[in-house]
Amino acid sequence: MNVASPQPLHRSLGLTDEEYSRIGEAIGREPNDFELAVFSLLWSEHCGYKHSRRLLGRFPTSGPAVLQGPGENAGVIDVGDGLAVALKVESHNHPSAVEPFQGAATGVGGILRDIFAMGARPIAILDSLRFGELESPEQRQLFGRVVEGVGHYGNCVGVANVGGEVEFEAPYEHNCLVNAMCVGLLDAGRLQSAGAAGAGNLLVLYGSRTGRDGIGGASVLASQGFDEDSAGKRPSVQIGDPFTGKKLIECTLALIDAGLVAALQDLGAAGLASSTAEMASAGGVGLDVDLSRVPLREPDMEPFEIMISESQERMAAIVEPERWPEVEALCARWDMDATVIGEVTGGGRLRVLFEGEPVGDLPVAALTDGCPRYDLERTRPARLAGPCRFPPVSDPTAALRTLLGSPGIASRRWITRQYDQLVGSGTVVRPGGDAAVVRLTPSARAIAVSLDGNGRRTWLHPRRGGMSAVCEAARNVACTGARPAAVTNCLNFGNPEHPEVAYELAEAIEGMALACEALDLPVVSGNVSLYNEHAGHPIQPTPVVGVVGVLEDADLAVSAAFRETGDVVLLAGNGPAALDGSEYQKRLLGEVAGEIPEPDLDAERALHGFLAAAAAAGLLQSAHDISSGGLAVALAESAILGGVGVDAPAAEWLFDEGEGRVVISARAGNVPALVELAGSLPLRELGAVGGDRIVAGAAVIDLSDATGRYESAIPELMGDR
Amino acid sequence: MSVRVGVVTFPGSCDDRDALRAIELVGGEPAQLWHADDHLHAADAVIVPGGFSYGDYLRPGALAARSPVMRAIVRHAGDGGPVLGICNGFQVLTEAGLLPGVLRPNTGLRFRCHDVGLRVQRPSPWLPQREPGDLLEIPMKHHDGCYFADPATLAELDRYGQVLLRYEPNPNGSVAAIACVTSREGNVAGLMPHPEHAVDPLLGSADGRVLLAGLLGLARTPAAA
Amino acid sequence: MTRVTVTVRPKEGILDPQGEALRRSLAAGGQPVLAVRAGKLFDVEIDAASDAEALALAEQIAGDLLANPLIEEHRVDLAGEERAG
Amino acid sequence: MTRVTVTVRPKEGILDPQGEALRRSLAAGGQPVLAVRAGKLFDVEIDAASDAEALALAEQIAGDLLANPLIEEHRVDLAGEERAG
Ligand SMILES: Nc1ncnc2c1ncn2[C@@H]1O[C@H](COP(=O)(O)OP(=O)(O)O)[C@@H](O)[C@H]1O
Ligand SMILES: [Mg+2]
Repeated sequence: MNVASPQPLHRSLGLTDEEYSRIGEAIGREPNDFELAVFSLLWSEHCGYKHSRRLLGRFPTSGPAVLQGPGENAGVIDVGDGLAVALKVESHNHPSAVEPFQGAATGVGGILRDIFAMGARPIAILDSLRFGELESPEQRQLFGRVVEGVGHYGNCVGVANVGGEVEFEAPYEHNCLVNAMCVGLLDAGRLQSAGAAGAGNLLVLYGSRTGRDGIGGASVLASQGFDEDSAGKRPSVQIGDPFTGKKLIECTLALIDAGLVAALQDLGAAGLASSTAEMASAGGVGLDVDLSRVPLREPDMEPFEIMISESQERMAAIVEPERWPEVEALCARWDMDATVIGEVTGGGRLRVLFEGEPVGDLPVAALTDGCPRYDLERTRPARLAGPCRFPPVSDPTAALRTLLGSPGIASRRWITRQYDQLVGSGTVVRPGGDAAVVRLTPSARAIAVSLDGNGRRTWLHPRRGGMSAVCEAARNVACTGARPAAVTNCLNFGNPEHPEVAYELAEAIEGMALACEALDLPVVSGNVSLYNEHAGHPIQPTPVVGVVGVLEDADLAVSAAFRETGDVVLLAGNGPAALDGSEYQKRLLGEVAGEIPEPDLDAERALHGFLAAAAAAGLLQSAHDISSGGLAVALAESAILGGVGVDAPAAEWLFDEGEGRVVISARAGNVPALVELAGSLPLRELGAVGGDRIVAGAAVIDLSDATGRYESAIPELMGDR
Repeated sequence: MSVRVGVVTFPGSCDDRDALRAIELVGGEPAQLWHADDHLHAADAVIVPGGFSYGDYLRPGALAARSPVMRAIVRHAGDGGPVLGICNGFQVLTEAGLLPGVLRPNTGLRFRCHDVGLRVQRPSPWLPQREPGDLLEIPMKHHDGCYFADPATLAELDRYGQVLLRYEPNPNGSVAAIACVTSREGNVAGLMPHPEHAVDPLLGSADGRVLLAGLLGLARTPAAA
Repeated sequence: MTRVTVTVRPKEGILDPQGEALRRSLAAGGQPVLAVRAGKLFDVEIDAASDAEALALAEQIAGDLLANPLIEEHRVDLAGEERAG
Repeated sequence: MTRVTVTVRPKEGILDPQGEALRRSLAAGGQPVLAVRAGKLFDVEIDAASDAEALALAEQIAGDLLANPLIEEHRVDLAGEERAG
C-alpha cells in the first residue's frame, strides 16, 4: 500500500491509536492494510459522522408527509396527488478548492445520483456558494470557475437549476463552500432503497469504468484540514462526465420502471467501500465482492484502489439472478457497462476477493454502526457579545445606492443565466426572487424550493443563526404561496475538535431544531462538512438550509415582482430586526459585530400561514421576503424585478435585518380581505406601486439608476457586460 | 388528420420529453424516435430536440449527425418531409448538412439562458398567422449558438429567403443576427431558442406554439413549403 | 497498432473568439503576445496493418468527423511527427 | 516575432470523457480505433528577441493559463517542430 510515512499506517490514514485498537477488537484480530484502509474511510467524519452524528439526533425527522427520513441516499416526502419528492443537499467544498470547475461539476453529479438512487427523476438543482471578497482577482477566478462547473454538469444532464445563493466574505477566501441540492420527483408508491436483500442476489456495478480518480479523496480531501500542500492532493482530482451521468439517470429510471432492481446505491465518497457497506448494513445482510471483476480504466490497479476509487458516474444495484439478462440488455441499450461483481450473503460480513484470493473479511456492523461517535468539548467563543449601538443612518439614499451595488446584494443574474432554468418545462417562477416554483407536470401541483444560509449571522450568534437559516428558507418558500413541508441541510463548519467550533456546531443545530419544531418542518436529509478552515482559521459557521414547500395549484404561485401601478404595498409581520450583522453594517460601517435579535418563531409561523392563505385566495400581487439589506432593499428588488417604481414614504428602519417580515402588494380592493386574514399578525400599509422612482422612506432613487447598479455590479466585477 | 411527429432521443438529449409534451399540447400525435433506429416509426414530421447529444463532445451535434436515425431523417427531408431542429437539434442538422452554416461558441464564451426577441423576417408556413416585423419572445439556453456562414452562403440565404427570424437583440454574436434558417426547399428549419419551452403563458410565453403549428401545417401540406 | 495524431485548427480568416480572449487576457497581464489561435488535437490508436494504412484511415476520420471543413483545417501525422499547420 | 505551438493533453490516468465518447462512436461506426485521447493546441505569436526567450515565455504561459497542471500536461515547441507527448 503506497502510503509512505514514518508513523504507523493507521495514523497516516487518519485513525487514532484508540480507534485502531477498537478495530482490532471489532474484528478479533489485526486488520490487514486493505481492511485498515476501508475502516479509515468509513470511520472518517465524511462517511461516518463520528463527531456530528450525536448532535444530528437533535433534529425532528418525522411527520405525516415523511416517506423517508435521514438514513437513505435522500429524504422523501409525500406532496399529494400520488406524488412524492426526494430532496438532499451535499457539500463539495474541498474538491472545489482543489479544482474549482471539476469539484463543482462532480458535486452536482454526486447529489443527482443520491436523488435518482431513490427512484426519483431529478427535476431541480440549487447551489449554495461562499467565496472570499470579489475585490480579489483569485476569488473572481474561483467564483467564475465554480459557477461554470455547476452549470456545465446541470446543463448537460438536463436538470433545471432553479436557485441557490452566494455570499462573499473574507473567512471563505481559502476555503470556499460549494453545496449542491437536488430535488427529484417520483410516484409516492415507488421508493427505492439501498438495503440489499435476498442471499444469492447479484451485486451489479454499472456506469463508468473505474480508474484512480479521487483515491483518498474522502479521507484526505474531506476529513483533514485544508492547507498549503494542496499539491500533494492533486492526483486525486475527480473528473465528471455529465454525458455518462445523463445516460446513468435515464438507464437507472428505466431499470426501475421495468422493476428490475431490488436495491440501488450510488457510488460516492469512498466508492465501493462505502456503497457495499451501506447496502449490506441497510439490508442487514452480507456481501461477497470480487474486485477482479470490476471493469477498470487503468491497468494494474491495486485492490484497495479499486475498493475506494471515487470514479464518477457509477451505480450499484442488487438484482435477482433471473433478472440479470434484462438488466444487462437495458444497460446495453444505454451504452452502459454493467457487470456482476458479487452477491448477497446471509453472513453479515463484507468479504472481498481479488484474483481468487481473499483480501478483506469485515463485519458490516463494525464498519457502519461500529463507527465511533464522539461527544464534543464545547467552549462559548469569547467574541460573542451583546447588541451594538448605531448612529442614525446619515444618508439613506446613498446607503441604498451602495447596497444595491454591493456583491452581497446585487443581482445574481450573471450566475443564473449560465444555468438552464427551464428544461423540464416546469419552471413557473424562475430564480431571481425568493423561492423558485416548479410545476409537477402533468399534475396541477407545484413545489417551491429555496436554499439559504447566513454565516455572518451565525458567526454573531450560532443558535439564532441556525434559527434564522431555517426561518429564511421557509419564509422564501412561503412567499410564493406554498406551505413549507420539509428541510434538508448541509452543516459547513470548521474543525469540531476545536471547542469553539464544537460550540458553534451544537448551538446552530439547536437553533435549527427549535425552528424546525416551531414551524413543523421535519429534517429528512442532509450532509455535514467539517474541517473547513485554513491555517487554523475556521470559516464562518455556515448551516445551509433547503426547504421544499407545496402549492396545490401552480397557477396561484406568487412572485417577488411588483405588478401593477396602484397596487397597495404592505409590510406583513414585524419580527425583531437590527443592524447587527447586516449588509449595511458591513458595507457602510465596515464591521461585522454585535448580536442578532432572537427570531419570534410563533410569529414566523403565523406569517407563513397568512401568506399561504392569501395566495390561495388570490389576494397577492407580489410577496418578497425581507433579508439582506432590509426593508429598503426588499422594496427596491420588487420594483426592479417588476420594472415599475414604488412610493413607500411610510417605510422606516430601512436597513435593519431580521426574520418574520415580508413586503407584499395587492390590489386596493383586496386590502380589507388581507387585513381580515391577517388577524393579529401586524399588517402595515407602506405606500403604492407606480412611478419611475423608488421611494423607501427617506431613501429616494430613480428606478433606472437602481436597476443599473443592481444588475451591473457582478458582471462588471467579472469583466463581462 | 392528426399529424404524427417523431421526436428523436440521442444519448444526451435533454428536451426530448418537453418536445413530446409540447406536440401533444398543439394537437399533434407525439412519437419517440431512437437514435439507433434507422427508421422513423411512420412519423409525418420530425423534431430533433435540444440537449447535449453525446455530451457535445468534439463539436455540438457532430456525433449525433452520424447516428443511424439521421440517415432516415435525411431521406425523410429529401422526400420533402418537414424537420425542425431546436438548439442542439439545429446543431445536428447543420452538421448533417441538412441546413447551411455552423453553430459556434457564443462570442461571450458563456452559456446563456434567458428569453430573447425574435423578429419575423418573411411570411412562411413555419410561422402561420405571423407577418414580417412581428416579434416572438422565446427562451434560449446554449453555449454554442453563434450562427456562422461564409459571405457566399449568406448571399444565398437572402436570395432564397431562408432566414425566417433574426435576434433582437443579438445575444450570441450570430452573423447578421440570424436566429432561424430553413433549407432552400423550406421543409427543414432550425433555431437555437426553444419553442417547446414556450407553449404555456404560465411559464412565461406561448409564442413557441407558432413554430410547432407551422411544423404540423407543413406535414399536412408539404407543398406549402 | 499505430498511434496517429490529428491536429485541427481554425481556418485562416475564421474568427477564433477563444484565442482572442486568451490573447486579450495575456496582453492585459503584460505578456508580449501578438496572437493566439486555439485548436484541438487527437491522439488516435489505430489497429492497422501499416503506417500508410493507419494514416489513410486517420485522414478519412479527420475529414469526416474530427474537423468541420467549413471552419477548420486539419492535418494527420504519425505520433511524434506532427507539424504546425 | 516567434510562433510557438503549445500542445495540451490530459495527464496519464486522468479520465478523458471526450476521447472515450469519440472512441465509442468511432468503434460503433466500425472503425478499427482502439483509443482516442483528446487534447488542445494553441499557436501563440510572441514578440521576443530570441527563440529561446519565446519558448521560455510560452512555457510560463502554458503552465499558468493554457494548461491545468492538476489534470493536463503540456509541451511547448517552436511552430513546425512540435511532437506528440
Ligand atoms: N445535517 C444532516 N441532517 C440530517 N441528515 C443528515 C445530515 N447529514 C447527513 N445526514 C444523513 O446521513 C446519511 C449519510 O449522509 P451522506 O454520507 O451524505 O449520504 P451519501 O453517502 O448518500 O452522500 C444520509 O441519509 C443523510 O441524509
Ligand atoms: Mg449516496
